[in-house]
Amino acid sequence: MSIKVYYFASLKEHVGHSEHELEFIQSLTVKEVWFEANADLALPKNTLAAVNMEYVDWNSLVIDGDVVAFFPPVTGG
Amino acid sequence: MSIKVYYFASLKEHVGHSEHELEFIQSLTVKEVWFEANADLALPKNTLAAVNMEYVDWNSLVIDGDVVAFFPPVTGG
Amino acid sequence: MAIQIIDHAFDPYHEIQRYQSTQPDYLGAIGATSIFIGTMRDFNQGSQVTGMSIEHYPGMTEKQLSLCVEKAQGLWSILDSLIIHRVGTITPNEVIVLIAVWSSHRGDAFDATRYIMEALKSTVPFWKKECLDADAERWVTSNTSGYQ
Amino acid sequence: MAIQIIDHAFDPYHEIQRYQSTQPDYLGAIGATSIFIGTMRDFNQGSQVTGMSIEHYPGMTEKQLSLCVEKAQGLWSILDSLIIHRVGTITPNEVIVLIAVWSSHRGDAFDATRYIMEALKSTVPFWKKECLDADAERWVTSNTSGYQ
Repeated sequence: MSIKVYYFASLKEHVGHSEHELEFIQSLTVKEVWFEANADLALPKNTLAAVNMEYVDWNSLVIDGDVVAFFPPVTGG
Repeated sequence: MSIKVYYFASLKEHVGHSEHELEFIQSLTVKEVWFEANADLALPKNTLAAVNMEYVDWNSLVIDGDVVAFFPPVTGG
Repeated sequence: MAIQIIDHAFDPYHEIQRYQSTQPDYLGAIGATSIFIGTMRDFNQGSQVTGMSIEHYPGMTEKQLSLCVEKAQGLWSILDSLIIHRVGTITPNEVIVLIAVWSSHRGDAFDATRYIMEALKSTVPFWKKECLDADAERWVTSNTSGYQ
Repeated sequence: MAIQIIDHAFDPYHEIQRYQSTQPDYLGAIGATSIFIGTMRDFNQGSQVTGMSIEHYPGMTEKQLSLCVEKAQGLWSILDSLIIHRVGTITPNEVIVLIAVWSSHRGDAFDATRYIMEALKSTVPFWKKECLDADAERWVTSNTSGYQ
Protein backbone atom coordinates (compact mmCIF):
# COMPACT_ATOMS: atom_id res chain seq x y z
CA MET A 1 0.00 0.00 0.00
CA SER A 2 0.99 3.59 -0.60
CA ILE A 3 0.70 6.72 1.47
CA LYS A 4 1.90 10.27 1.09
CA VAL A 5 3.74 12.05 3.92
CA TYR A 6 4.05 15.84 4.32
CA TYR A 7 6.23 17.89 6.66
CA PHE A 8 5.72 21.55 7.53
CA ALA A 9 7.61 24.50 9.02
CA SER A 10 10.54 23.66 11.34
CA LEU A 11 9.85 19.93 10.91
CA LYS A 12 10.34 20.25 7.15
CA GLU A 13 13.77 21.76 7.84
CA HIS A 14 14.48 19.04 10.42
CA VAL A 15 13.78 16.16 8.01
CA GLY A 16 15.23 18.02 5.02
CA HIS A 17 12.28 17.71 2.62
CA SER A 18 8.60 18.59 2.46
CA GLU A 19 7.08 15.32 1.24
CA HIS A 20 7.61 11.77 0.15
CA GLU A 21 5.72 8.62 -0.81
CA LEU A 22 5.91 5.49 1.32
CA GLU A 23 5.22 1.97 0.09
CA PHE A 24 4.79 -0.87 2.58
CA ILE A 25 3.02 -4.16 3.01
CA GLN A 26 1.54 -4.29 6.49
CA SER A 27 -0.70 -1.78 8.19
CA LEU A 28 1.13 0.87 10.26
CA THR A 29 0.28 3.31 13.03
CA VAL A 30 1.05 7.00 12.55
CA LYS A 31 4.00 6.62 14.90
CA GLU A 32 5.35 3.72 12.86
CA VAL A 33 5.00 5.83 9.72
CA TRP A 34 7.31 8.43 11.27
CA PHE A 35 10.00 5.88 12.16
CA GLU A 36 9.59 4.06 8.84
CA ALA A 37 10.20 7.36 7.02
CA ASN A 38 12.80 8.86 9.38
CA ALA A 39 14.63 5.94 10.95
CA ASP A 40 17.71 7.99 11.75
CA LEU A 41 15.96 11.10 13.10
CA ALA A 42 14.70 11.90 16.58
CA LEU A 43 11.01 12.75 16.75
CA PRO A 44 10.89 16.36 18.05
CA LYS A 45 8.85 16.85 21.21
CA ASN A 46 5.31 18.22 20.67
CA THR A 47 5.18 17.15 17.02
CA LEU A 48 1.58 16.95 15.78
CA ALA A 49 0.19 14.44 13.31
CA ALA A 50 -2.74 14.66 10.90
CA VAL A 51 -4.25 12.07 8.57
CA ASN A 52 -6.31 13.40 5.67
CA MET A 53 -6.17 16.87 7.24
CA GLU A 54 -7.61 15.82 10.60
CA TYR A 55 -5.66 15.60 13.84
CA VAL A 56 -5.02 12.00 14.87
CA ASP A 57 -3.66 10.03 17.75
CA TRP A 58 -0.17 8.62 17.15
CA ASN A 59 -1.52 5.10 17.57
CA SER A 60 -4.22 5.37 14.89
CA LEU A 61 -3.82 3.14 11.85
CA VAL A 62 -2.98 4.44 8.39
CA ILE A 63 -4.61 2.86 5.35
CA ASP A 64 -3.84 2.82 1.64
CA GLY A 65 -4.15 6.23 0.03
CA ASP A 66 -3.98 8.19 3.29
CA VAL A 67 -2.17 11.51 3.45
CA VAL A 68 -0.15 11.83 6.65
CA ALA A 69 1.28 15.15 7.85
CA PHE A 70 3.76 15.91 10.61
CA PHE A 71 4.28 19.43 11.93
CA PRO A 72 5.26 21.48 15.00
CA PRO A 73 2.71 23.25 17.26
CA VAL A 74 0.75 25.76 15.19
CA THR A 75 1.47 29.49 15.62
CA GLY A 76 -1.11 31.36 13.53
CA GLY A 77 -3.34 34.27 14.45
CA MET B 1 -29.17 77.48 49.99
CA SER B 2 -30.01 76.65 46.39
CA ILE B 3 -29.71 73.46 44.34
CA LYS B 4 -30.75 72.47 40.85
CA VAL B 5 -32.68 69.22 40.24
CA TYR B 6 -32.86 67.37 36.92
CA TYR B 7 -35.09 64.46 35.83
CA PHE B 8 -34.49 62.22 32.85
CA ALA B 9 -36.35 59.76 30.62
CA SER B 10 -39.42 58.05 32.15
CA LEU B 11 -38.86 59.90 35.43
CA LYS B 12 -39.13 63.23 33.64
CA GLU B 13 -42.54 62.12 32.34
CA HIS B 14 -43.47 60.85 35.80
CA VAL B 15 -42.77 64.18 37.55
CA GLY B 16 -43.97 66.24 34.58
CA HIS B 17 -40.94 68.46 34.09
CA SER B 18 -37.22 68.16 33.40
CA GLU B 19 -35.75 70.49 36.02
CA HIS B 20 -36.36 72.94 38.82
CA GLU B 21 -34.53 74.97 41.43
CA LEU B 22 -34.96 74.28 45.14
CA GLU B 23 -34.32 76.78 47.91
CA PHE B 24 -34.09 75.61 51.51
CA ILE B 25 -32.49 76.48 54.79
CA GLN B 26 -31.21 73.29 56.37
CA SER B 27 -28.95 70.62 54.85
CA LEU B 28 -30.81 67.74 53.15
CA THR B 29 -30.01 64.23 52.05
CA VAL B 30 -30.62 63.21 48.42
CA LYS B 31 -33.70 61.29 49.53
CA GLU B 32 -35.04 64.38 51.32
CA VAL B 33 -34.47 66.42 48.16
CA TRP B 34 -36.75 64.03 46.26
CA PHE B 35 -39.57 64.31 48.81
CA GLU B 36 -39.05 68.07 49.19
CA ALA B 37 -39.47 68.46 45.42
CA ASN B 38 -42.10 65.77 44.83
CA ALA B 39 -44.14 65.54 48.05
CA ASP B 40 -47.16 64.09 46.29
CA LEU B 41 -45.36 61.56 44.06
CA ALA B 42 -44.26 58.02 44.78
CA LEU B 43 -40.54 57.41 44.26
CA PRO B 44 -40.37 54.80 41.46
CA LYS B 45 -38.48 51.64 42.37
CA ASN B 46 -34.88 51.48 41.08
CA THR B 47 -34.60 55.24 40.65
CA LEU B 48 -30.96 56.32 40.54
CA ALA B 49 -29.53 59.54 41.95
CA ALA B 50 -26.47 61.57 40.96
CA VAL B 51 -24.94 64.68 42.50
CA ASN B 52 -22.69 66.75 40.24
CA MET B 53 -22.79 63.93 37.66
CA GLU B 54 -21.54 61.24 40.03
CA TYR B 55 -23.66 58.41 41.40
CA VAL B 56 -24.49 58.92 45.08
CA ASP B 57 -26.08 57.09 47.94
CA TRP B 58 -29.58 58.30 48.81
CA ASN B 59 -28.37 59.27 52.29
CA SER B 60 -25.54 61.53 51.12
CA LEU B 61 -25.87 65.22 51.95
CA VAL B 62 -26.49 67.91 49.36
CA ILE B 63 -24.74 71.28 49.69
CA ASP B 64 -25.34 74.74 48.24
CA GLY B 65 -24.81 74.84 44.48
CA ASP B 66 -25.08 71.09 43.96
CA VAL B 67 -26.77 69.68 40.87
CA VAL B 68 -28.94 66.69 41.74
CA ALA B 69 -30.31 64.33 39.08
CA PHE B 70 -32.88 61.56 39.33
CA PHE B 71 -33.37 58.98 36.61
CA PRO B 72 -34.41 55.38 35.87
CA PRO B 73 -31.93 52.52 35.27
CA VAL B 74 -29.78 53.35 32.24
CA THR B 75 -30.38 51.51 28.96
CA GLY B 76 -27.66 52.62 26.56
CA GLY B 77 -25.37 50.57 24.38
CA MET C 1 -8.36 57.83 24.00
CA ALA C 2 -11.48 59.45 22.56
CA ILE C 3 -15.14 59.56 23.56
CA GLN C 4 -17.78 60.95 21.24
CA ILE C 5 -21.52 61.43 21.66
CA ILE C 6 -23.11 62.12 18.28
CA ASP C 7 -26.63 62.78 17.05
CA HIS C 8 -26.40 61.53 13.47
CA ALA C 9 -25.81 58.19 11.76
CA PHE C 10 -22.15 57.18 11.41
CA ASP C 11 -20.09 54.49 9.70
CA PRO C 12 -18.11 52.74 12.47
CA TYR C 13 -15.41 51.47 10.09
CA HIS C 14 -14.83 54.92 8.69
CA GLU C 15 -14.56 56.37 12.20
CA ILE C 16 -12.10 53.68 13.31
CA GLN C 17 -9.90 54.27 10.27
CA ARG C 18 -10.02 58.03 10.77
CA TYR C 19 -9.13 57.67 14.45
CA GLN C 20 -6.35 55.18 13.71
CA SER C 21 -4.74 57.65 11.33
CA THR C 22 -4.10 59.87 14.38
CA GLN C 23 -2.18 57.25 16.35
CA PRO C 24 1.13 56.59 14.57
CA ASP C 25 3.33 56.65 17.70
CA TYR C 26 2.70 53.14 18.93
CA LEU C 27 1.56 51.57 15.67
CA GLY C 28 4.25 48.86 15.79
CA ALA C 29 3.21 47.99 19.34
CA ILE C 30 -0.39 47.16 18.41
CA GLY C 31 -0.89 43.43 18.18
CA ALA C 32 -4.61 43.29 18.86
CA THR C 33 -7.62 45.41 18.00
CA SER C 34 -10.93 44.41 19.53
CA ILE C 35 -14.09 46.10 18.31
CA PHE C 36 -17.69 45.94 19.40
CA ILE C 37 -20.50 47.47 17.36
CA GLY C 38 -24.03 47.59 18.75
CA THR C 39 -26.70 47.99 16.09
CA MET C 40 -30.42 48.72 16.36
CA ARG C 41 -32.53 45.64 15.65
CA ASP C 42 -36.02 45.82 14.15
CA PHE C 43 -37.44 43.44 16.76
CA ASN C 44 -37.21 43.53 20.55
CA GLN C 45 -39.08 41.89 23.44
CA GLY C 46 -41.74 40.41 21.17
CA SER C 47 -42.50 43.53 19.10
CA GLN C 48 -41.56 44.99 15.74
CA VAL C 49 -39.61 48.19 16.40
CA THR C 50 -39.66 50.92 13.75
CA GLY C 51 -37.40 53.47 15.40
CA MET C 52 -35.80 54.57 18.62
CA SER C 53 -34.80 57.72 20.40
CA ILE C 54 -31.95 57.87 22.86
CA GLU C 55 -31.94 60.50 25.59
CA HIS C 56 -28.85 61.19 27.68
CA TYR C 57 -27.54 63.38 30.47
CA PRO C 58 -25.00 65.66 28.76
CA GLY C 59 -21.86 66.01 30.83
CA MET C 60 -22.53 63.04 33.08
CA THR C 61 -22.48 60.79 30.00
CA GLU C 62 -18.94 61.82 29.10
CA LYS C 63 -17.85 61.70 32.76
CA GLN C 64 -19.14 58.16 33.26
CA LEU C 65 -17.74 56.95 29.93
CA SER C 66 -14.31 58.31 30.93
CA LEU C 67 -14.63 56.44 34.21
CA CYS C 68 -15.38 53.18 32.32
CA VAL C 69 -12.20 53.65 30.26
CA GLU C 70 -10.10 54.60 33.30
CA LYS C 71 -11.23 51.50 35.16
CA ALA C 72 -10.42 49.32 32.13
CA GLN C 73 -6.97 50.97 31.91
CA GLY C 74 -6.39 50.06 35.55
CA LEU C 75 -7.26 46.43 34.92
CA TRP C 76 -5.62 45.77 31.53
CA SER C 77 -2.81 47.06 29.37
CA ILE C 78 -4.42 49.29 26.72
CA LEU C 79 -2.66 51.39 24.08
CA ASP C 80 -5.70 53.34 22.91
CA SER C 81 -9.49 53.28 22.77
CA LEU C 82 -12.35 54.91 20.90
CA ILE C 83 -15.97 55.04 22.03
CA ILE C 84 -18.78 56.56 19.98
CA HIS C 85 -22.42 56.49 21.11
CA ARG C 86 -25.50 57.74 19.27
CA VAL C 87 -28.17 59.93 20.82
CA GLY C 88 -31.39 61.27 19.28
CA THR C 89 -33.52 59.52 16.65
CA ILE C 90 -32.30 56.18 15.30
CA THR C 91 -33.70 53.77 12.71
CA PRO C 92 -33.16 49.98 12.50
CA ASN C 93 -29.75 48.79 11.23
CA GLU C 94 -28.06 52.00 12.39
CA VAL C 95 -25.14 51.80 14.77
CA ILE C 96 -25.88 52.71 18.40
CA VAL C 97 -22.46 52.19 19.92
CA LEU C 98 -18.88 51.57 18.81
CA ILE C 99 -16.11 50.49 21.16
CA ALA C 100 -12.59 49.90 19.83
CA VAL C 101 -9.63 48.94 22.00
CA TRP C 102 -6.02 48.69 20.83
CA SER C 103 -3.50 46.65 22.80
CA SER C 104 -0.28 44.69 22.39
CA HIS C 105 -1.98 41.44 23.38
CA ARG C 106 -5.34 39.92 22.55
CA GLY C 107 -6.36 38.98 26.09
CA ASP C 108 -6.18 42.62 27.19
CA ALA C 109 -8.04 43.85 24.10
CA PHE C 110 -10.86 41.30 24.45
CA ASP C 111 -11.30 41.77 28.20
CA ALA C 112 -11.17 45.57 28.10
CA THR C 113 -13.68 45.85 25.23
CA ARG C 114 -16.17 43.64 26.97
CA TYR C 115 -15.64 45.35 30.31
CA ILE C 116 -16.19 48.81 28.82
CA MET C 117 -19.35 47.61 27.05
CA GLU C 118 -20.84 46.10 30.22
CA ALA C 119 -19.86 49.15 32.29
CA LEU C 120 -21.43 51.45 29.67
CA LYS C 121 -24.65 49.42 29.72
CA SER C 122 -24.95 49.57 33.49
CA THR C 123 -23.58 53.02 34.44
CA VAL C 124 -23.66 55.55 31.58
CA PRO C 125 -26.81 57.73 31.55
CA PHE C 126 -28.42 56.88 28.21
CA TRP C 127 -32.10 55.89 27.95
CA LYS C 128 -33.78 54.25 24.96
CA LYS C 129 -37.39 54.74 23.94
CA GLU C 130 -38.67 52.42 21.22
CA CYS C 131 -41.27 53.38 18.58
CA LEU C 132 -43.52 50.39 17.99
CA ASP C 133 -45.69 52.00 15.31
CA ALA C 134 -46.93 55.49 14.41
CA ASP C 135 -48.65 55.94 17.78
CA ALA C 136 -47.11 53.61 20.34
CA GLU C 137 -43.78 53.98 22.08
CA ARG C 138 -42.22 52.50 25.19
CA TRP C 139 -39.19 53.12 27.35
CA VAL C 140 -36.71 50.28 27.49
CA THR C 141 -36.72 49.61 31.23
CA SER C 142 -33.52 47.65 31.78
CA ASN C 143 -30.48 46.28 30.03
CA THR C 144 -29.81 42.55 30.13
CA SER C 145 -26.46 41.24 31.27
CA GLY C 146 -23.97 40.47 28.53
CA TYR C 147 -22.68 37.51 30.53
CA GLN C 148 -24.79 34.41 30.92
CA MET D 1 -20.05 32.35 6.75
CA ALA D 2 -16.79 32.91 4.87
CA ILE D 3 -13.20 31.82 5.33
CA GLN D 4 -10.39 33.31 3.27
CA ILE D 5 -6.66 32.61 3.21
CA ILE D 6 -4.87 35.40 1.34
CA ASP D 7 -1.27 36.12 0.43
CA HIS D 8 -1.36 39.91 0.16
CA ALA D 9 -1.98 42.83 2.53
CA PHE D 10 -5.66 43.68 3.13
CA ASP D 11 -7.69 46.37 4.82
CA PRO D 12 -9.88 44.59 7.41
CA TYR D 13 -12.49 47.37 7.50
CA HIS D 14 -12.86 47.33 3.74
CA GLU D 15 -13.27 43.54 3.77
CA ILE D 16 -15.89 43.66 6.54
CA GLN D 17 -17.90 46.30 4.71
CA ARG D 18 -17.69 44.35 1.46
CA TYR D 19 -18.78 41.15 3.18
CA GLN D 20 -21.60 42.90 5.04
CA SER D 21 -22.99 44.17 1.76
CA THR D 22 -23.71 40.52 0.86
CA GLN D 23 -25.83 39.80 3.96
CA PRO D 24 -29.07 41.80 3.68
CA ASP D 25 -31.43 38.96 4.74
CA TYR D 26 -31.00 39.19 8.49
CA LEU D 27 -29.73 42.76 8.71
CA GLY D 28 -32.51 43.84 11.10
CA ALA D 29 -31.69 40.89 13.37
CA ILE D 30 -28.07 41.95 13.93
CA GLY D 31 -27.68 43.62 17.31
CA ALA D 32 -24.01 42.90 17.89
CA THR D 33 -20.89 42.76 15.76
CA SER D 34 -17.70 41.63 17.46
CA ILE D 35 -14.43 42.00 15.59
CA PHE D 36 -10.90 40.94 16.34
CA ILE D 37 -7.92 42.10 14.30
CA GLY D 38 -4.48 40.65 14.91
CA THR D 39 -1.65 42.84 13.64
CA MET D 40 2.06 42.18 13.26
CA ARG D 41 4.10 43.97 15.92
CA ASP D 42 7.67 45.16 15.35
CA PHE D 43 8.86 43.66 18.62
CA ASN D 44 8.46 40.14 20.03
CA GLN D 45 10.14 38.07 22.74
CA GLY D 46 12.82 40.67 23.34
CA SER D 47 13.80 41.28 19.71
CA GLN D 48 13.10 43.83 17.00
CA VAL D 49 11.23 42.02 14.23
CA THR D 50 11.50 43.38 10.68
CA GLY D 51 9.23 40.94 8.89
CA MET D 52 7.52 37.60 9.05
CA SER D 53 6.53 34.76 6.81
CA ILE D 54 3.56 32.53 7.48
CA GLU D 55 3.49 28.99 6.15
CA HIS D 56 0.33 26.92 6.16
CA TYR D 57 -1.05 23.53 5.16
CA PRO D 58 -3.43 24.30 2.27
CA GLY D 59 -6.66 22.38 2.61
CA MET D 60 -6.20 21.44 6.25
CA THR D 61 -6.16 25.17 7.11
CA GLU D 62 -9.63 25.71 5.63
CA LYS D 63 -10.91 22.44 7.11
CA GLN D 64 -9.76 23.32 10.63
CA LEU D 65 -11.04 26.92 10.37
CA SER D 66 -14.46 25.58 9.32
CA LEU D 67 -14.37 23.29 12.34
CA CYS D 68 -13.63 26.29 14.63
CA VAL D 69 -16.68 28.09 13.25
CA GLU D 70 -18.92 24.99 13.45
CA LYS D 71 -17.99 24.48 17.09
CA ALA D 72 -18.71 28.14 17.87
CA GLN D 73 -22.08 27.82 16.09
CA GLY D 74 -22.88 24.86 18.30
CA LEU D 75 -22.11 26.84 21.43
CA TRP D 76 -23.58 30.27 20.63
CA SER D 77 -26.22 31.84 18.45
CA ILE D 78 -24.41 33.34 15.45
CA LEU D 79 -25.97 34.99 12.39
CA ASP D 80 -22.80 35.20 10.30
CA SER D 81 -19.01 35.23 10.50
CA LEU D 82 -16.00 36.20 8.42
CA ILE D 83 -12.45 34.97 8.92
CA ILE D 84 -9.47 36.17 6.89
CA HIS D 85 -5.89 35.03 7.57
CA ARG D 86 -2.70 36.11 5.87
CA VAL D 87 -0.03 33.75 4.60
CA GLY D 88 3.31 34.51 2.93
CA THR D 89 5.50 37.52 3.63
CA ILE D 90 4.25 40.14 6.11
CA THR D 91 5.72 43.41 7.37
CA PRO D 92 5.05 45.12 10.73
CA ASN D 93 1.66 46.87 11.15
CA GLU D 94 0.04 44.60 8.56
CA VAL D 95 -3.01 42.61 9.54
CA ILE D 96 -2.44 38.88 10.15
CA VAL D 97 -5.96 37.81 11.06
CA LEU D 98 -9.48 39.21 11.01
CA ILE D 99 -12.42 37.57 12.77
CA ALA D 100 -15.87 39.15 12.62
CA VAL D 101 -18.98 37.63 14.20
CA TRP D 102 -22.53 38.93 13.78
CA SER D 103 -25.20 38.00 16.29
CA SER D 104 -28.48 39.26 17.76
CA HIS D 105 -26.94 39.57 21.23
CA ARG D 106 -23.60 40.83 22.46
CA GLY D 107 -22.79 37.91 24.77
CA ASP D 108 -22.90 35.47 21.85
CA ALA D 109 -20.86 37.77 19.62
CA PHE D 110 -18.13 38.34 22.24
CA ASP D 111 -17.89 34.70 23.29
CA ALA D 112 -17.88 33.31 19.75
CA THR D 113 -15.22 35.74 18.50
CA ARG D 114 -12.89 34.92 21.34
CA TYR D 115 -13.54 31.19 21.04
CA ILE D 116 -12.79 31.18 17.31
CA MET D 117 -9.59 33.18 17.89
CA GLU D 118 -8.31 30.82 20.60
CA ALA D 119 -9.31 27.75 18.55
CA LEU D 120 -7.51 29.19 15.51
CA LYS D 121 -4.37 29.84 17.56
CA SER D 122 -4.26 26.29 18.90
CA THR D 123 -5.56 24.12 16.04
CA VAL D 124 -5.25 25.74 12.60
CA PRO D 125 -2.02 24.79 10.75
CA PHE D 126 -0.28 28.14 10.32
CA TRP D 127 3.37 28.64 11.30
CA LYS D 128 5.15 31.95 11.72
CA LYS D 129 8.82 32.59 11.06
CA GLU D 130 10.17 35.95 12.19
CA CYS D 131 12.93 37.90 10.40
CA LEU D 132 15.11 39.55 13.04
CA ASP D 133 17.49 41.28 10.61
CA ALA D 134 18.92 40.68 7.14
CA ASP D 135 20.45 37.34 8.13
CA ALA D 136 18.66 35.99 11.21
CA GLU D 137 15.29 34.37 11.34
CA ARG D 138 13.50 32.15 13.85
CA TRP D 139 10.38 30.02 13.97
CA VAL D 140 7.82 31.11 16.52
CA THR D 141 7.59 27.94 18.60
CA SER D 142 4.32 28.34 20.45
CA ASN D 143 1.32 30.60 20.87
CA THR D 144 0.53 32.00 24.30
CA SER D 145 -2.91 31.60 25.78
CA GLY D 146 -5.28 34.50 25.29
CA TYR D 147 -6.75 33.88 28.72
CA GLN D 148 -4.75 34.71 31.83
